[in-house]
Amino acid sequence: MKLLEVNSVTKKFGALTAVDKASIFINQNEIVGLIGPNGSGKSTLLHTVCGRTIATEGQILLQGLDITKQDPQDRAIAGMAIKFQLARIYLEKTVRENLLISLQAKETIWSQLRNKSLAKFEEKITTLADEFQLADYLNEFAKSLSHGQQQWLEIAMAMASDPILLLLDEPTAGMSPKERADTAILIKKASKKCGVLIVEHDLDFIKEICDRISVLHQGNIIATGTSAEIEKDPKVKEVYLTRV
Amino acid sequence: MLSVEMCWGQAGIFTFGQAALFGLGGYTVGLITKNSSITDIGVLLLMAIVIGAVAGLIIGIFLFSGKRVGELYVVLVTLAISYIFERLANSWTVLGSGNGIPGIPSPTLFGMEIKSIIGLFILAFTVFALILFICIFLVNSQFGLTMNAVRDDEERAEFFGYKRSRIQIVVFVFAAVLASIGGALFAVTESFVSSSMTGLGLSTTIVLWVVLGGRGTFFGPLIALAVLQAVNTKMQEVLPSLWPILVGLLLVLAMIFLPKGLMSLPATIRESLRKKSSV
Amino acid sequence: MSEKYLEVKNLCGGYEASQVLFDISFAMPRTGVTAIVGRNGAGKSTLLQTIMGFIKPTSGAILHDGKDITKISSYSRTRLGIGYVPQDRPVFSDLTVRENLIIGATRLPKNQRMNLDPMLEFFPKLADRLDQKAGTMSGGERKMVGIARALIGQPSLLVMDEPTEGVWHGVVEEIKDRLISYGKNNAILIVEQNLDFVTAISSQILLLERGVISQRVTTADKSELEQLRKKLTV
Amino acid sequence: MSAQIIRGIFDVLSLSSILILLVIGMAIIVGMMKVFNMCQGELVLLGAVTGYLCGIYLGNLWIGILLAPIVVGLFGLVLERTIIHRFYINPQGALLATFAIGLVMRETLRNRMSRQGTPVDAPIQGSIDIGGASLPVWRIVIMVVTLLLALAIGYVLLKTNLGIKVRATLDNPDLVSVSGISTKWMYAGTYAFGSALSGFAGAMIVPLQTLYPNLGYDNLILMFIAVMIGGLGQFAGPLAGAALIAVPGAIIGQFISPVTGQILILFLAIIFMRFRPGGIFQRGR
Amino acid sequence: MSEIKKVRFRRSAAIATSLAAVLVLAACTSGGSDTAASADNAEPVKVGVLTDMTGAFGIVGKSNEAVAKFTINEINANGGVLGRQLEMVLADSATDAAIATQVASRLVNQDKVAVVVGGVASFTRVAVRDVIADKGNTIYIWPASYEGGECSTNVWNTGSAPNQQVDPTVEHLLAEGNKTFFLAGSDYLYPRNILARVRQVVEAGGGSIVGEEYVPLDMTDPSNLVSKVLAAKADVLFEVVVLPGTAPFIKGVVDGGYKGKIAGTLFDEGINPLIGAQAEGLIGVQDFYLSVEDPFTKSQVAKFNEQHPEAAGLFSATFNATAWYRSFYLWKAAVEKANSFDTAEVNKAMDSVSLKDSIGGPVSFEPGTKHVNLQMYLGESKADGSNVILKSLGSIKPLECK
Repeated sequence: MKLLEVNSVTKKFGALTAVDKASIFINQNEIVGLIGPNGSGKSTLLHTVCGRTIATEGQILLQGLDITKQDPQDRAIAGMAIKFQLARIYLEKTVRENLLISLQAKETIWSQLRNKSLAKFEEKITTLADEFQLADYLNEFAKSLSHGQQQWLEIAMAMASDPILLLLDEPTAGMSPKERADTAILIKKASKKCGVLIVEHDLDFIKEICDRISVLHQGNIIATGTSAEIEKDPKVKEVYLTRV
Repeated sequence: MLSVEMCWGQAGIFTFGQAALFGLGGYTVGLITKNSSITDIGVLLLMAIVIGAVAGLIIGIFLFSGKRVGELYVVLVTLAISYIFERLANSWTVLGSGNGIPGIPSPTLFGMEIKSIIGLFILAFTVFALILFICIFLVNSQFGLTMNAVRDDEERAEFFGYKRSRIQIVVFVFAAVLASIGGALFAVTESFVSSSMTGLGLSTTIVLWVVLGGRGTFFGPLIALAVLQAVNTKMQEVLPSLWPILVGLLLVLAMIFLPKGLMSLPATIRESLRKKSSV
Repeated sequence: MSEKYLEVKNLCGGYEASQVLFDISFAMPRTGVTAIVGRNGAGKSTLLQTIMGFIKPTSGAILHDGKDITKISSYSRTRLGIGYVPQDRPVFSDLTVRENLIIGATRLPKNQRMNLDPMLEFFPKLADRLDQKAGTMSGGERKMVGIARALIGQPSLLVMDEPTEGVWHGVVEEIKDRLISYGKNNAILIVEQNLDFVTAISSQILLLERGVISQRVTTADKSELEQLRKKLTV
Repeated sequence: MSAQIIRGIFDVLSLSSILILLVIGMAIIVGMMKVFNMCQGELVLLGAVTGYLCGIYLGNLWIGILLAPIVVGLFGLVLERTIIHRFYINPQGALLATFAIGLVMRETLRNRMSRQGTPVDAPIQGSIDIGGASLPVWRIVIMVVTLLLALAIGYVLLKTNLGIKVRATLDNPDLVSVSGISTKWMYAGTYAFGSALSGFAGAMIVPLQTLYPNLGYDNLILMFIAVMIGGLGQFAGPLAGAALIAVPGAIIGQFISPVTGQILILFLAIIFMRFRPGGIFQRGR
Repeated sequence: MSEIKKVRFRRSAAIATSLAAVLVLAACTSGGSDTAASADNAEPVKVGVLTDMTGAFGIVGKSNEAVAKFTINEINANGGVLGRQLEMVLADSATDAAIATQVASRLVNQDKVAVVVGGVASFTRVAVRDVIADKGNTIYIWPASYEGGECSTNVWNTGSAPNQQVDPTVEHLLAEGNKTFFLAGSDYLYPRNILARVRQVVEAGGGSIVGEEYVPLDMTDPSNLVSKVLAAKADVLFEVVVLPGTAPFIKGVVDGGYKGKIAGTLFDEGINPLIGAQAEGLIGVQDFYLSVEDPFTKSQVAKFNEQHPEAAGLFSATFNATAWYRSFYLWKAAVEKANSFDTAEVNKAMDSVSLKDSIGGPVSFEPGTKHVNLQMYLGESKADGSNVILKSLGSIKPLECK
């Protein structure tokens, strides 16, 4: 069984068709990249997967479970986690609190009231912080982190819930080469625990870490394959590879 | 007041309807004492809690279950609820048709009557302190963090798997219970309830305290309350007709210059000083 | 490069706390296309937005035709003849194509305003869609309307942020032709990622890396151009 | 009996047109600009005051009706430039700030008044007899004026250059400014225009009521609900929303007690909005 | 303890400390001057004046304050009460029950006033009477025409009771040959009680009620109600629609071609001018009109207008001006009769005191009723809002607290 299956999903906004019968899939421990020019429907496709918008047509299966019309919170409970394009972390909270917010999301209100899981999570917070190079900043406010660190924090928050599927929307936007390289390592590490879907502008980055790449153009998947296959595809060349 | 701070400050639910729930608590006590011989404060508060919770639950479910609604919608609905409740309190004979329910007997505790002002003050203060303690505990608990998470970014929280609507309903019910207890306490200490304590006036006054004190901080609104009430009484003697205008102006100025409330005053001053010195 | 129609001097700026642009200086002549290329996040859009007056620079100056325009508002800049096609939302989506064009023509004298013909000659495809709401068009079409909207005001300097982004091949060719011909009599400043496109239309290319202009290329110089291409496609 | 039916129909039309007239200004400020303007009622009040003062000092309410939109429009302009413009990015702030402004205006008037209320006579008094029902002329004037005004503004917004500019500004302010139009003044102008319309409504309506400080505030909730039912982001919706609450309200009012009727309408409106948050003309998004 | 907990704990400690500070502050402001002495004979006696200086009834408050000042000054000029001067303590109840109790409690507990006169709205009376009369053990005089039924200990009513206004009005209308009545009022206690009394008297007198309708308090456009009134074609419209609805309602009815009589309990020079020319012919019964010819009344009103130009024109029965005036004198009479300021003594004496001269005519407490016998007048409004007295009804007994 595939981890995630997106079967000919269409999303229309009024008269505008943003995604047109797009199909992708992800296997366990696989990193799949989704590329395409701005406005090609990458983000929209990702949103139908994460539940921000509901697909007009088509079907989305997570481990065989139909999640096409589920709420985001149900998808999260089913094992999906996301990092948004612009890091959406809690800037007025400390790094520790941010991680805790993610960790305790599925706790019941009653257990939250009793601070029951605090001790349990403490260890996990430390591990995560070490992994994402945030250990020194645990008690700093998230707003005082650098741009790259904020991105990492959000990935860490996504990983905190031990997801089976990790969705990353432009994880390297605005990062320095060093940070980018580190991010690649982090994502590779993460993929040992789950499947990863990355939407990204940066072709080099995608080529480097993805097992498979799908190219989206004007709402259609025009090619899917390994990076070598993609690079050879004439259609892809035409719309994409001449661009920086 | 704590109720609005919980709702708005901590969980980001902007409500203008707390007065209706305050009134509900008050009228609950009024009706019970009028129609039965129950005066035990414990029983009365319990009833107020139950009624407040039920009302909060109904409104909360209506507002927050299912799809998200805009905050302006919440404002409008709570405003309308306050309005409807005030209207009912004015017209409904059972509720005293605008005159309210007078002559609520002094409360008893384990059969002992609390009659003196000091006694009532201690009673009110004890309940208040208890509630404040619970609030502080709540805010500092993991659930407090959850509330903040929902306040700062509702959608993000959903993507972590938080059951947003359930959390908002719980907070709203809790706030409703607080308001209801407040109303009940008011009723027993002042020994009457009337429609003017349910209306828009009170709702907006409470919001004003929270705004001036600083939303998201607990003791900001408390200080604003203490200061404003003290000033209020004095000013109403000195400048009776100008005072409401001054309050309005104060609020406008606060909105412009101190959007985060009084509690941010020191920080704001520091900030502007730093700016000046660096120029 | 004798004439400096637009001159940017030692420009620094960015958003709130984070500085994005570092000491940017360049100049462009009264006619011809200047392109700015660079990776995502290099500060290209920020630079254009600063030139258009949406972002206040922390230091430096922007001169238009010798006059300092650093402190004047966006709309005054447009009245001086600087047109702009933003990257996101290049059109008024609630308005029809016709209404979009009418707004674009605001800076012209009254008697020329309602004349949409030149633009329809420029983009014949728009003619039969004049009464369609711009919001219901595809991304490429919207870009086209956006460009038409900016061009109808006959700017002597046209500033464009990624005009071909998300636009289908055929349309890109069309836009390319239009820009080349417009650039003969006017100045055009574009930010673009499509290097072929850029090479075809510009006379000079500036490479922006992390808020700094790291390379200036004259398109006539083939070796420089090749160097740039390599740098960007690694 | 037929006279009664005519009166009934007249009431429905009259009440709806009054609410629509009140809502027109709000349709612009709240509906189109999306500023949650809690002092809209006080703008109506200011219009009423202007009308009244002209009635007293110039002896003619007509002048007041003409002057009211100018005075209130200028007031709106000043208000926008000094205060409101700071809150476009902060809707809750806008709500509170405008609430406070409303409070100041209301209390100032209360302070200046020497009576609980002041009657204002309509410039055209009297009634017309139709089918045995005697219908007040001023209400008929209001109906006609409301209809004309709504059509005129609709025309201006949809067909004229100015209207296009206004819609463009509210749609995409940055793009407007790079078309050579000052968004600052477009916003201010639009707010002033919305204020002017409310002022006009105030001067028109005051002869039907008395001039008293809560004149506008008492209508505020209904006005807001009309706008919300109609939907934000457009002009026509709020007017339809006003009709949608006024018409059934007026009809229900003829059969059951107005008190129950009003509460019922509020309830229905709340429930309606819950299930159609985008308003009547909700788009498929 | 985890790191988070520690930080949070410190924060709560800070909050708790500052809370304590706030409470101390609050205690300081509320405690304070409990030590005010009331023994020394030379000291003036404090008299509480409670009225709505702000809020919806602010304008009534202006009138009340002026009348209170006028009366107290007059009493002081004539030697005070038991040789002691009166000192007026004004408290603003701000048209809000909760504020009213606060200020009332201050009058009683802090200022230690000997008597409180005041309240505009019934809800204020209900809210403050326990604080003043019961818990505060202080005489409370309620100087307003109201819905009736106020019989609490230490509370004395000096305004007209429903029967004093309603009965003669209805009897007059029935005698004129009017048979059918339509009742309309705002939806709260006062109009409901008044109209209930109207129904009783009409039915007892052989008339019939053809309709009864209530509108929301803040209703500004009464078109629906107007249509119902017109449809009913009653001989008499008895209305208690309060401001701001009064004027639009009556205008609507008159302009709509209503042919019958319009009567109410709230028509006099204070209200009628708000209605405009349509006020012509409005019928009502009050304990005072400006056209009352009694020489004492005439000279006093002239004096009042001279001394209080700011409130000239605000001296009217519907603003309770006459009731305020007699309240102080009735209390003075009771104190002098009891020869003491003591609440219990004064309370005893109050039951049967009377005044030969008061604005509007002689007045006395009807023993055992806590209400006053009043001179009443049947008045009819002219187009300018002034009233012609159709008939002087003589003294009418209150039918309350039996």
